[in-house]
Amino acid sequence: MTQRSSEVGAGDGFGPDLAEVFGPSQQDGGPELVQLLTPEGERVDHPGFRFDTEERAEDEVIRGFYRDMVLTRRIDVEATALQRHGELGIWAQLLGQEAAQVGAGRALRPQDFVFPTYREHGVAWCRGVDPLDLLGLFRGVDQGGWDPDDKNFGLYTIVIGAQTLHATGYAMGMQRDGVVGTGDPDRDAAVIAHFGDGASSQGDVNEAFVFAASYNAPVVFFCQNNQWAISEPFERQSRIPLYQRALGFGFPGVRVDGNDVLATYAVTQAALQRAREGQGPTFVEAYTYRMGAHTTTDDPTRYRLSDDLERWKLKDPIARVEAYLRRNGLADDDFFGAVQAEADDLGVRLREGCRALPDPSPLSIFDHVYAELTEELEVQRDGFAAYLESFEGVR
Amino acid sequence: MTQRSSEVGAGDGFGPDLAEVFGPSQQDGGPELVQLLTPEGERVDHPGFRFDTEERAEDEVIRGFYRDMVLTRRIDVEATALQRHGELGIWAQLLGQEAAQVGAGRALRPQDFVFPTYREHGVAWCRGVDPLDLLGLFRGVDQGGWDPDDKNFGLYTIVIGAQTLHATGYAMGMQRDGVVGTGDPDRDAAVIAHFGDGASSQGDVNEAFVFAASYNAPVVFFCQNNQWAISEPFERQSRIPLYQRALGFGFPGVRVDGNDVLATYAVTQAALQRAREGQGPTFVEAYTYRMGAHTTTDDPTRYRLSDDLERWKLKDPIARVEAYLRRNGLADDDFFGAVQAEADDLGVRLREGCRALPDPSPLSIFDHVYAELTEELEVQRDGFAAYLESFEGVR
Amino acid sequence: MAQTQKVTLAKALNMGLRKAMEDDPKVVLMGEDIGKLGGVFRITDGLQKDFGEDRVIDSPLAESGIVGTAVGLAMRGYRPVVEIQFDGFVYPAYDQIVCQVAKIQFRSQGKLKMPMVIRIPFGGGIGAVEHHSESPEAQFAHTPGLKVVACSNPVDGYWMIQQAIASDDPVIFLEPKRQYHADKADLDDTATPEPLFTSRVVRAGSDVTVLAYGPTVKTALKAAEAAAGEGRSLEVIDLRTLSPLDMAPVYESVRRTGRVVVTHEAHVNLGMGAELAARIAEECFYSLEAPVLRVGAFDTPYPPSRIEEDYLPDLDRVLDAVDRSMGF
Amino acid sequence: MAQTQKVTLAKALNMGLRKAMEDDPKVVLMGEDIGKLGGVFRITDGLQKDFGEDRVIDSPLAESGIVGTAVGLAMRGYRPVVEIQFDGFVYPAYDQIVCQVAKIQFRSQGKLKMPMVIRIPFGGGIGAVEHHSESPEAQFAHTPGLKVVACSNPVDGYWMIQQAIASDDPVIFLEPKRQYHADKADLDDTATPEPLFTSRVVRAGSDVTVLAYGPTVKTALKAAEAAAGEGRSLEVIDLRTLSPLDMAPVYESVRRTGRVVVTHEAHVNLGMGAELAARIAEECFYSLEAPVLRVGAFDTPYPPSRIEEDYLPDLDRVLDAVDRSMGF
Ligand SMILES: Cc1ncc(C[n+]2csc(CCOP(=O)(O)OP(=O)(O)O)c2C)c(N)n1
Ligand SMILES: Cc1ncc(C[n+]2csc(CCOP(=O)(O)OP(=O)(O)O)c2C)c(N)n1
Ligand SMILES: [Mg+2]
Ligand SMILES: [Mg+2]
Repeated sequence: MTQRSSEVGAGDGFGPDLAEVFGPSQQDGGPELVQLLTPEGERVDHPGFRFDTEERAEDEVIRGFYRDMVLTRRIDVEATALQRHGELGIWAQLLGQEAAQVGAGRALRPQDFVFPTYREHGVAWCRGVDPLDLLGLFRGVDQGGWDPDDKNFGLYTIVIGAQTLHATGYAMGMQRDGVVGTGDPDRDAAVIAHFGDGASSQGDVNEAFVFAASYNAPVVFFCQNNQWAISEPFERQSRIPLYQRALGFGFPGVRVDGNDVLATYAVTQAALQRAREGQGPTFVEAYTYRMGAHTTTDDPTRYRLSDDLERWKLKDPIARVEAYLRRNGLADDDFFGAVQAEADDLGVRLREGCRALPDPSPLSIFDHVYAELTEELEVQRDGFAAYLESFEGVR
Repeated sequence: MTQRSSEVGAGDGFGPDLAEVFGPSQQDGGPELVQLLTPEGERVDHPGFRFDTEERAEDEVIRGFYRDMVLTRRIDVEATALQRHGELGIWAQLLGQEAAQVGAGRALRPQDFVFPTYREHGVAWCRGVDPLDLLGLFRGVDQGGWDPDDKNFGLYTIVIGAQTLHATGYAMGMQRDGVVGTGDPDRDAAVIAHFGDGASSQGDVNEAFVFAASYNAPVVFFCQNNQWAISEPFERQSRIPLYQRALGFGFPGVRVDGNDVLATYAVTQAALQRAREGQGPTFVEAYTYRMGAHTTTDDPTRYRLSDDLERWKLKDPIARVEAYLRRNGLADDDFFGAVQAEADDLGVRLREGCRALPDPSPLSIFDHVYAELTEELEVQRDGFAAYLESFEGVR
Repeated sequence: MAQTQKVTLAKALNMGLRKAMEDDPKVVLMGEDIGKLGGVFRITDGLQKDFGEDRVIDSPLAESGIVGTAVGLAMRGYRPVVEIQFDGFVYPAYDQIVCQVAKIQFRSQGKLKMPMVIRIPFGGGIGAVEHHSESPEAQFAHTPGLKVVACSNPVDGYWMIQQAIASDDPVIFLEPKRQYHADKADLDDTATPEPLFTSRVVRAGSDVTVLAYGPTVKTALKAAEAAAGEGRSLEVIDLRTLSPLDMAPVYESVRRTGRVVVTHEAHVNLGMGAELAARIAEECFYSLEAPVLRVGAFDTPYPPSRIEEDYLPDLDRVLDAVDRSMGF
Repeated sequence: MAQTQKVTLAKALNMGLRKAMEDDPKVVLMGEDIGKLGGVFRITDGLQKDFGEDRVIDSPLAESGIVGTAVGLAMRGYRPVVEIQFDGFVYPAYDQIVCQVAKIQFRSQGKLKMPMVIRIPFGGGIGAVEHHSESPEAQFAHTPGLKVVACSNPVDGYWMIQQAIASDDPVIFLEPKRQYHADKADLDDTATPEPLFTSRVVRAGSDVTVLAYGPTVKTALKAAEAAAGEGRSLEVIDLRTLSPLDMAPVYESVRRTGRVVVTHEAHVNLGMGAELAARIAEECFYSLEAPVLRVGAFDTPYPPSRIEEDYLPDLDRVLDAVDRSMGF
């Protein structure tokens, strides 16, 4: 009953065949996918982007990426296990998205600011957020324990897309602070806004594009297209590659292999640099795959085929860096062993730390609703305190 | 402080220079503007679109357009005057947008459905809505007096952009009713959604694009870019031509000379036909100019230069059709005189009819809040009736 | 022949939706993940398989888009049933709901109907993260043109969802999510249900009237049970309909008891309890032995889940209010 | 040296905004048409000219975008003052307001502040078309984390807008649009204003307490004048703050009068009057001679403007309620 046309833009008066302009959306990300490291671990060139570690030694940087990804994955694995053991209420897994997040996270300068979703554990890691602070939210002891201004990493945002507007406004603030386009690399700053393929459908996200374009705000819209919004495949949200959305708003978009940490790093770095220089917003679509469930309460077997998953396993973001490092003799067993040991230590720390996270006090309900407690709330708090006391010794 | 880059898309890794792909946005609408009748009244060809009146005699149709536009303008002039005389609370003028509206309105088939803004007086005229019914809303005696299902013309919508989603949903209903892509010209139907350049920034409008693309809904998004959203110039909403927005959502967009009734008709007709055939949504940007104030309470001298206005006067949508008809001997003074007389009659009818529009009864406040009056409201109504009665003879 | 089976609220709603879809081909469901997945709470489980993608529509991730296109479908003669995934995600659709859905009948002088149901799993107690435990009912009940109902048990769930879909008015349909899988009840699908917009005494009593709806009905019933042990007789009314309110059984009860406690999970300030208190005081002024007391969430945002049970009204806080009421 | 001048509410707000911008360079204004045009009501007239486009920001036409980017600006240390063009257009921003603006301090345990003011011209009586005459205050007052105030006169307008901007909490700032150009008052800009979150007795009386805010303060004062002619003494309180409520002066008054009428333009059902009635009944139970009576708009959508004066509370309906109160 619902018709679908095979072609978009028939080559009639409605302009060139869009499929020709944009290229087809292909299962493997299409020809437009920027890649610098193949799934087999081979370096390849790209005419538009190159892997530029600035002053730092390249091998060292790549080993660092490897370590970041392994530790990030370990955080994810531990948290998933902690949820299974009832220590967390829920957990949003990032399995498979490590390269997209570490590539993006490491492209940031200290003065840049990040607006995450609820799944940016790898970016949080790169920003120095203690993973235990991430667990607090999912355990239900707080709603984000870190100080956003300390880490330049905002709180997790659960309402889909809301943070893209905050990011744009924050970037407008940077413009007003005079930290954009000054030419001073330690001063010029940009914002990165994370969101998913599903989020691209939200009004807020598209309004963020409008505002960012209108004010030429220094913000990078970094979309991890992990092919799924819970049970809905990417095709429900868009029939053409997502990065092309940006073109309709008047700023550039690019699709990068989100399982390739080098390419993600390179593209994000270039996009952030554009922003810092005052050239305005960019859309980066990191083409990747959610290897796990949406969250620990989700059951993907209800809606997707395991074939897909198997195909994506061959593109594992960590395996390809390991292959590259080994093949080129850039890291030895000692290195890999050390990273493994570090991951194990982290695992222990998370398991123990999570269980030790204190529950908030019931009376903390009344804290920080306002800058100062109102009289109204003081009455409610005092009444509740008295009520709680009345049970002392009783229950 | 706020930086602007002169170029969008630097031709680096972020793909081709967007300005090259899209062409520059030019004051006169740019080279992409579809035009079939010049401001001087000369017919010109366009490779993508031609003026096709189907079975009807072309001259007759064009004379009809002329009549529609003159009468539409008269409605507007009379309503503006009625507001000045205190007979209307406010009026949203369409001066200058007659061709865009009559072109779009006449491209419709009876079974198509229209979702207007608050300014679609010309489309309403084409759908056979009594102009007096339009006045009711602005006089404050009702909120839209016509029957949408009778005229296939929805009620005016004031919340910017909301109707674009209704249009998309209605089009999804048509798909489910099996009246799309059947090949039967009397059966296949489409929806047209009107909105302005300002509205293009609203989340709802962009969500409508997402839904229409996702479901391939038979809807034409018809945007009258009249260069202004109250006091804000078009450039505040978008830095590239608006029709290009559609490309980012995966369906075609086209910019047509909205002061050229032939071109607007041709483009809208083709877009509607695509929709009826099941080829999905199209975006039509009718490039035009709001010659008057935003509404009768607005004062455009506070924010725009008269130069612009003077330039656009030369592109008057009615004058160019008159020039064409006269130059080619397709209409004589009798014709023009008759249209003028008809307009005068209409003016009289509107003036008299408007003053005679009855005020609603106070108790009508309680009508149609729900399909049936609830007990709660019955009590409020009865109480109010008694209260009103208590004043009888008193005031 | 009565067909009785034991079902959860989740199952009852699923059965009710199925029945409504069988009865009327114009009923279509829309929402995020309601198709293959059957919704995150599985309320629409199996319906897409049986009724197809055109009637059980997985939508793009945009709530305003969902409700806005549902408005268009309704204008075209359909009866859309929208699922909002969690209470906290209804707000992007708020504009479409209060400015469009609520007003279209009025605006069109009844020429257009708006037979839409917006299903919202609401309330807390499931250990969820932020935005997943809200109680937004008062905001909708404050909006003329909408009707608002809340079911509290499987039997009501089965009937009320069908009645809401059959209604020509837009109905905000609130489902107490923590009850979805909590208890089973005997459902006789040949019974005749009570009308949708009615309240009901669910436990008779004589000392204090306790008003509740949705998730707090169970709390109120437990409180009544506990109070009975102390020789105190609570009458519990399940309001079921929040707009319009069905005050007749409430007034009748209050005139007998003279004391009222209202309990809901929403914030006390400007919650349903405020309206009930105002109406009861006006109508039963001389019968009241004590002011109407309200037991709800504190006037703070929903806290982290580890302390949500402190935040939400519970049996003890209801009994505490009963004590205070008796103290007047 | 006292500088007294006669100003309208519109002018007073304009002066207050200017003063706030002069005092603190972090104050930025955002909204539709607030720049060159000075806003459709001219409240920001001349400010863009004097403070530049970076501080008086004409925004794209998208309310969620305006409030959402204002959130980001606030996070970066700015103090955004947002103008919503008309009450009925605040709803596209509702999600950002109730889920983000209201909750960010709480969510971040006070690490982030949210010093934002959202200015909303509200109420009816100006003969406008649909969506231009709404009174959405109860919905915001129901939302913890927001503060809500309403000014009723030029002098308050001047001070309250500055105080709201200086507040570290987000403030919904309601401006009675039909008062913008209605009356002039003497403004002494060297005076010391009362604190923002306080209510005030604006006319002393002894028989009935009338509670009002925003546009109905004038109505209440007129009613008091008329009642005085009939020998009845009304005490009028301008609530000024709707969240938090400042109940002390209200309770003090009610304990003296024993009778209360609340009047607002919002729907009665779940309007501010409901909350006031509930609190007053609880606190002043033994002082009340009559139930709190509410005079507001009927529980229907806002009607066509030709009958808006029938719809809105007026002097006669307030007096009618006073009569009914005295009749108890
Ligand atoms: C406004 C809103 N609607 C619905 C949800 C429920 N929800 C949480 S995650 C999710 C899917 C998001 O998909 P995507 O944007 O692709 O991000 P991903 O989870 O794949 O990282 C949904 C629907 C929500 N959090 N917010
Ligand atoms: C949601 C919303 N916000 C603000 C307004 C106030 N308003 C009415 S018309 C208008 C400008 C609309 O501009 P555009 O979309 O270009 O249409 P035009 O008036 O030029 O036809 C604005 C801001 C509104 N009606 N709805
Ligand atoms: Mg995704
Ligand atoms: Mg415009």
